[in-house]
Amino acid sequence: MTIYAKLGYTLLGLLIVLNWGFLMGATFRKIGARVAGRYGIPFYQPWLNLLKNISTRTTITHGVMYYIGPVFRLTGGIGLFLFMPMVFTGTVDGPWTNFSFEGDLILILYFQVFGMLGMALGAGQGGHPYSAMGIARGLAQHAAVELPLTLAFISIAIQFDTFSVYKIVAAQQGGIENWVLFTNPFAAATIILAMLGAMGHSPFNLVKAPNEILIGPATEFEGTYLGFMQSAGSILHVMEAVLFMNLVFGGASNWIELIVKTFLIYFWSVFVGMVFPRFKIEQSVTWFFKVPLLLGFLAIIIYSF
Amino acid sequence: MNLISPIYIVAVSLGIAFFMGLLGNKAQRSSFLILIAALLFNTVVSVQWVYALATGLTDPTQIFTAGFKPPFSINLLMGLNESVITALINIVGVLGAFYMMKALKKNGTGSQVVFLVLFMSLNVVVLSRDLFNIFVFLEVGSIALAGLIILQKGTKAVSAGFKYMLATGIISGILLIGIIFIYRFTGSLNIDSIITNNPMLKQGAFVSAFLIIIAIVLELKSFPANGWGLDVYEASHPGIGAILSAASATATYFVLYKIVEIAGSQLNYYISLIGVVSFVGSNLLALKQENSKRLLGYSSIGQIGLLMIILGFKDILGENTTYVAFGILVSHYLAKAGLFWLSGIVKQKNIKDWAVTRKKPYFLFLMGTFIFALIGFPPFPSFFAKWTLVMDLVNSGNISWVVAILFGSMMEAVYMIRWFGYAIKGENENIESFKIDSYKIIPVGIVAIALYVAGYFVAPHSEVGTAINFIPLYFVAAIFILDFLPVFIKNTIAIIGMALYFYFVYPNLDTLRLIFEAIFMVGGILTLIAGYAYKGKRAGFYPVALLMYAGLTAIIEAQTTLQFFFGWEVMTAGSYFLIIRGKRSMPHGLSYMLFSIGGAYALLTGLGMAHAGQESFSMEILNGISYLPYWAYGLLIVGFLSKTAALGLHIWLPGAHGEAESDVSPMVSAILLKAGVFGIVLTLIGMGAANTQYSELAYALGWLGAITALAGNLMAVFQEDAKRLLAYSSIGQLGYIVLGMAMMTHLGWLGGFSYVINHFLYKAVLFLTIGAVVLRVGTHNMYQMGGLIKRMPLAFIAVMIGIIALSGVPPLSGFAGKWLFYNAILDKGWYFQGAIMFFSGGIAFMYLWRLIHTVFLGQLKDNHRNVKEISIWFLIPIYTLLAGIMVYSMKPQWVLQPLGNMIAKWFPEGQLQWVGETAISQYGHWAGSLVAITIIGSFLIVLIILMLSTRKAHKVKQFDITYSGERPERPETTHIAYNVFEGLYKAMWPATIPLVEAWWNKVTEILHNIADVTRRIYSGNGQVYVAHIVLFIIVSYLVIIGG
Amino acid sequence: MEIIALITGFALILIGLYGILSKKNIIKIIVGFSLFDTGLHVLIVTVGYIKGGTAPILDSVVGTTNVASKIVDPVPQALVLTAIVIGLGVTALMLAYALKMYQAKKSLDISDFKDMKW
Amino acid sequence: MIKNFFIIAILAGLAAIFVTLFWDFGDSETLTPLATHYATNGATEVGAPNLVTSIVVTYRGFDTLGEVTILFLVASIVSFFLKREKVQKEIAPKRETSEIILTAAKLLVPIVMLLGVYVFINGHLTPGGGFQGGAIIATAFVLLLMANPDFEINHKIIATVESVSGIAFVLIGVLGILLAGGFLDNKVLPLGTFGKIFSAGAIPLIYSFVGLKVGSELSNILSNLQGVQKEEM
Repeated sequence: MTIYAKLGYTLLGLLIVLNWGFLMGATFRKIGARVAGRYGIPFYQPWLNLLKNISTRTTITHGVMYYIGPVFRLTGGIGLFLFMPMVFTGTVDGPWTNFSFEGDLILILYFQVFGMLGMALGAGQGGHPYSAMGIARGLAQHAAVELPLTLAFISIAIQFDTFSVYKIVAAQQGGIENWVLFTNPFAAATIILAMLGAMGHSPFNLVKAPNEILIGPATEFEGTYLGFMQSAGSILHVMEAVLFMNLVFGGASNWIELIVKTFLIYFWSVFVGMVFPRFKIEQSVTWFFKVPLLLGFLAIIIYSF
Repeated sequence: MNLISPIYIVAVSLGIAFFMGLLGNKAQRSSFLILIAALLFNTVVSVQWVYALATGLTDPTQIFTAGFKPPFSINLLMGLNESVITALINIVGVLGAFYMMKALKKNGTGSQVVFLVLFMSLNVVVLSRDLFNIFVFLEVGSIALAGLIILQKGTKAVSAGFKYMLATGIISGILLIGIIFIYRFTGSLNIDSIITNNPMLKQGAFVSAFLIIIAIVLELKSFPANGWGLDVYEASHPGIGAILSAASATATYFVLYKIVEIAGSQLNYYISLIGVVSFVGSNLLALKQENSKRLLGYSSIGQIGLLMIILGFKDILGENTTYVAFGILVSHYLAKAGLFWLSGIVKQKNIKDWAVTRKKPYFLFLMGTFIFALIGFPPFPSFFAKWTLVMDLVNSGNISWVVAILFGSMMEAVYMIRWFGYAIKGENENIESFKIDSYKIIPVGIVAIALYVAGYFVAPHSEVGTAINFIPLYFVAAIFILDFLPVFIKNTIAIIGMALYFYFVYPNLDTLRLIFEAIFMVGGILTLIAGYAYKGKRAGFYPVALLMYAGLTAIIEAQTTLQFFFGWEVMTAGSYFLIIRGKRSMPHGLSYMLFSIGGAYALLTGLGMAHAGQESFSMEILNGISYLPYWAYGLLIVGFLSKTAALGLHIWLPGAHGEAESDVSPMVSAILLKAGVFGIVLTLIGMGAANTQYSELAYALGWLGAITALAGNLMAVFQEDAKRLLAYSSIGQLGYIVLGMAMMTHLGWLGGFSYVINHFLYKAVLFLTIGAVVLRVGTHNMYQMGGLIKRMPLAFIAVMIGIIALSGVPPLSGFAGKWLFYNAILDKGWYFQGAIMFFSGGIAFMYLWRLIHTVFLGQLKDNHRNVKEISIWFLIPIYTLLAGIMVYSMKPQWVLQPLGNMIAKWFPEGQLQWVGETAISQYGHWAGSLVAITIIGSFLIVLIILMLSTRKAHKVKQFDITYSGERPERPETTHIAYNVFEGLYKAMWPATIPLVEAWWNKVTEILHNIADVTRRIYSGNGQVYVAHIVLFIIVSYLVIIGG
Repeated sequence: MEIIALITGFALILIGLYGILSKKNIIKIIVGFSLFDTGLHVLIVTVGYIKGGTAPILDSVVGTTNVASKIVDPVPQALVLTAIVIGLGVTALMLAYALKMYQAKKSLDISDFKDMKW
Repeated sequence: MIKNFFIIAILAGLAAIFVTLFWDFGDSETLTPLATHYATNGATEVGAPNLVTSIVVTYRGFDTLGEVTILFLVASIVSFFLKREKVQKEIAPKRETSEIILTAAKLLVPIVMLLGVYVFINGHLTPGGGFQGGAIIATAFVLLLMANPDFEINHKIIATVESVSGIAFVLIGVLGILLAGGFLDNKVLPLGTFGKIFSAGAIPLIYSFVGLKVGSELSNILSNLQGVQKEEM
């Protein structure tokens, strides 16, 4: 298809993802509230927030990096979307494969960091002490999560002899039994566990602790900055889910399937979050070094012979 | 031509000596002049013989006394060896007399007579061919020495002298028994006739020969029966120490050389045995020695031991024997004389107090010359001698001997370098400086120069030494002479010189070498540019920096293994001097040097094995080593790993790189480490690249690399010192490279090489920037910085790009390495190593974030409110390198395609396909440029939107942050920067225990304890020393003749 | 004949050594040393002995014809002369040292002169 | 005790080494070829009846030179080693030397000296020689010193004798190179008639110088040691 059509489809896809991200976010805050016995927000709250934030008059700046922060973050989200094949339609340059021809799983893995980096830079420039804490914890946890995830990814790559997400999805088509979930249970299990850390909900949300009490980056960045970051956040959430969907749950052959699957994947992490209290960093790090790591090793061992 | 017969040395010396007796004690001055004249005469005589014999004007000549042919009368032989040895002795005689002018004048003609007679006797000892005559003149010599010892006032000298007389008395008694019985059994006293017509038939004859030889060996103060010798070295006048170890030992050694034949070749092996015991033993015991003169004594005994080893192996060394022996002998002779004389000028007993030397900088140069000559560094003769020795020993399969010798040299290096370290860096505030008498310093200077000259002339005579390219060294020498000029000029000269050299060299290099040469030279020039930031003279910096680069380029250009090793050692020396310039870097300089030397010895042995199989010295022999290949390649790899600071050999690096000067850190980190990589690459190519049968080695290497990467990065996370952080990060990065190379696949190497280039680029950027920042803020500790982005934005941008590139986040160049590595490990099947290395990648983010957040973001400290942007002279190289990173990131194929073509030469399988700008591997695809465009595009779009929507944003003050109702006042409390990864530490502290360091510390401790316990045999009691001597005889009798 | 001389020589050497090793007094050590020397000289002379030989002087007794069969070996006798003189010199110097050492520490006990060790 | 045992052990070890020499010693009926050569050709080559002398002075004259040098060395070392800084004022009261010694000394010293001279002048004919003669002369000085402890030997004279004779010895040696076969060759002077005083070339000359030298050196050493001893009292 022509590059223009490609661009059109991609932008459309981005729009869908953004809105689905908002909706999903709202839904889960609602669920959270109900579990806690509160009424909770209306489902359209995120859109209101965005509008309000973008239209605030007074904005401040702490300096150049203060801009770069949100920008990095949003770019991180968009980029992740761009390099991710969203919906499997049987051809590589199908309508919803975005720019995945430019890179493979590894590109996506490393590009995830782009967003974090932005967050780190921006928050740092904000000059608020707690943000530094949050980021330090975040990085530590990220490193711990990466290890089992990497093992799982490698195992999947060995399984299908490719790093191309598209090919991995393609290989899982034709029936639920082809999903990695069943063909490579160890890798799947590893991902399903490690994913909790990647999603960053409780018990692995100490990262967000500093701005739980209402200070830290979330308040340093208000107005448009916050708006950008919220959009970025929701995109990132969806994309994380999409990534795991593509790798483990057979990808999606249409948007409905994508929405359902991402919802479930996301639900899993929220559900766990509802049940378990928050970990300290050393706890979560050690936790990832136990079961998930072990599973990850198994996942590779079965393929390395 | 008719030459002055050496007999006149005796006649004139004695005549003058007797005449001086006539003068009486009044006329010291005139008599001293006569003494010098006499010594000069002797020198002239022997030197003219050297000339005549070397140029073949005459043949070796016999001098008959009393007009009868031997064996009926005593005869002297003047051959080439004799002439050279006597020349050496007489020269040191003149210089020594000059040096001791004051002492000799003070003690009157008597002492001068003794001095003259001593040197006369040494000459005779060398020349004479009659056993009993040698005995007589040995006695003359030892009595003369016993007389000279007491030129030094004080009880020490007296008791030392008495012990000396006692010991030598016993020894000469034994010698006499041997002589008289050999006369009984062979009917002759003439060495030649004994050798020719008496093949040691009778047991008794053999025993008496044994007694003679063992006595001479004891005269050489063989360990452990040498306490008396040590006392003399310690107690006597430094001038006498010089004579003892330079002249007297030389003569006695030559006696051994002459007479060892009378026992046939049966004793050779045992002489080597005694020698190696002496060499290792005394160098080991010297570890605990703190008295400088006694230390030199230990070292002299060690060197003589080494010479005895050589003597014992003369059948194996063949025609190289003379070369090797003289190489070691001359270096030791000049260096020891120099050091003893220095010790007389510096007048410090304890080696720690030698820090005072620094108050006269050129003394450091002298001392350094002597010490490096002793350890056997180029360009000194000992280097070539040691090289030849090891080559031949390995070639003849005497590996264990090589090990012993190198261990001994290692020990010697330890205490010598430590001593030198004290001199360069030790505390010298409360030591008053020393005054220099010209008559004392001139001889020192002469021997120092002589060392270089000797090295220059010895080099071509080693088997392949002719090929050595001295041009860079000339340049270094020139810069050294111009050292008085200001930085600006010297820097310019240096840069121009290197640029020209690179321009002339690069056309005749293949791609592989070109890559490294470019890193060395271009990188060198860029880092030198930063040098413009320094004011004043910056004395001594340029010679050593260029010395390092000279070594580096020599490694690249090496055609022969000798050239390679030559360059390697030159580079080591240069980098050592560079590193030790740092303020607190004395211990680190030492450990760097020791690991380097250890590594160098591993290399030496490895190269020797390579040579052994193939009887060639061309670098080609690395491909397909046939003799003990596993050991050879293993040793080579270990040697190179010591330079890349692989885990276990890394403990020198953090300190060395962390404490070095701001523009030195990038030199030694971004550039120097690549030398090790180059070596590893050569070795791996040698191992037969693709179809290697040494896969186990490669496998082990791979794991080592992976673990190194993890450990390095993990340690970096917990650093508070910015430069140490970068240093540890270097360890990790080199780990990646090693892993990549060890994979021995196309992709692995591609990844490895892309890392080589990348690491050079961004580590240079980071070290330069952080170094410059440190220069501005005056601290290494990151938690004392913060918010510097407001003051030095350019530095900030540099660091930001640097860390993005290092962390491997797309779109910057670092990602290329990561992507290649993922494909490579999948291709190779090293999944776990891969996982470990990607985990360390994740850890890397943490310290990188600290680097940017703690230093540049957060709260600006009050005392940094008006620091300036980093110096322009740093910014220029930094931004040049950044441009490089950017190009690499935008157009990876420009770098990766040529690399791929080069690597295909060794690994044709599994190359990358390039479809347009997309690299396609067996597993994945990556379109570097497109990715870059996409990301940067969307980045700009978003940025613009944001900028537009926040046009009216107003700037807020530093503390204008929401802080739970408070307004923080002090940046220190508002900048969370210290020990931020506490959580991770709680989780992973076991991995951060410095086991390796503990292990090495333990090793050193054990060695020192052994030394301390063993050296208590030197109880200081003369009787005990006599007992040692007798025991020594008995033990060697049991060993040799076997009870 | 020479057996006894030999044994005496060796014995003297060993006795001298014993003195050097066991006595603390420097003068006694020097005495031991001269014993050691004397032993050596005895050995040297013994080596030169020929059964039934006479002194190597060509006087009326020996005459000048086939001397070789009549005299003992003159070489060792020449050597012993040198050896004796050397021994004398060494002993003299040792005694001088002893004097100095006594002046320095007012003691002749060799174990008092251990100020340098290790 | 243990120390003694240890020493004995060491000596035993050394003895064991000597034993091997001892067993192979045997006993010899014939001279070594070297000695035979001296015995048969000594008379004609050197012309000294005393073969020992001809070996000492000519065949192995070079050793003798060294030997003389050693004495010379020791003398000069002792002289600057025991250099008397300043003689203490208070001199301990000394016992009178006995009449016997005094008279004996007066009587004997000249005779002893004469004997010494005789011994070294006839060194090439009869047993004895320079060293022996010199030693005898030195004993005369010992006698003097015993008789009169305050007796001061005139160092100037001794030093002169010593040096001059030494230089002469060397010069004769050098003449040997110039006029005859080599260094210290005795044929610088005619061999003369066998068995006479003025025969055997330079040997009597050399031996006289050696005698003077040794005598003066020994007495020099003696006086130095004795001088120090005086301080000690």
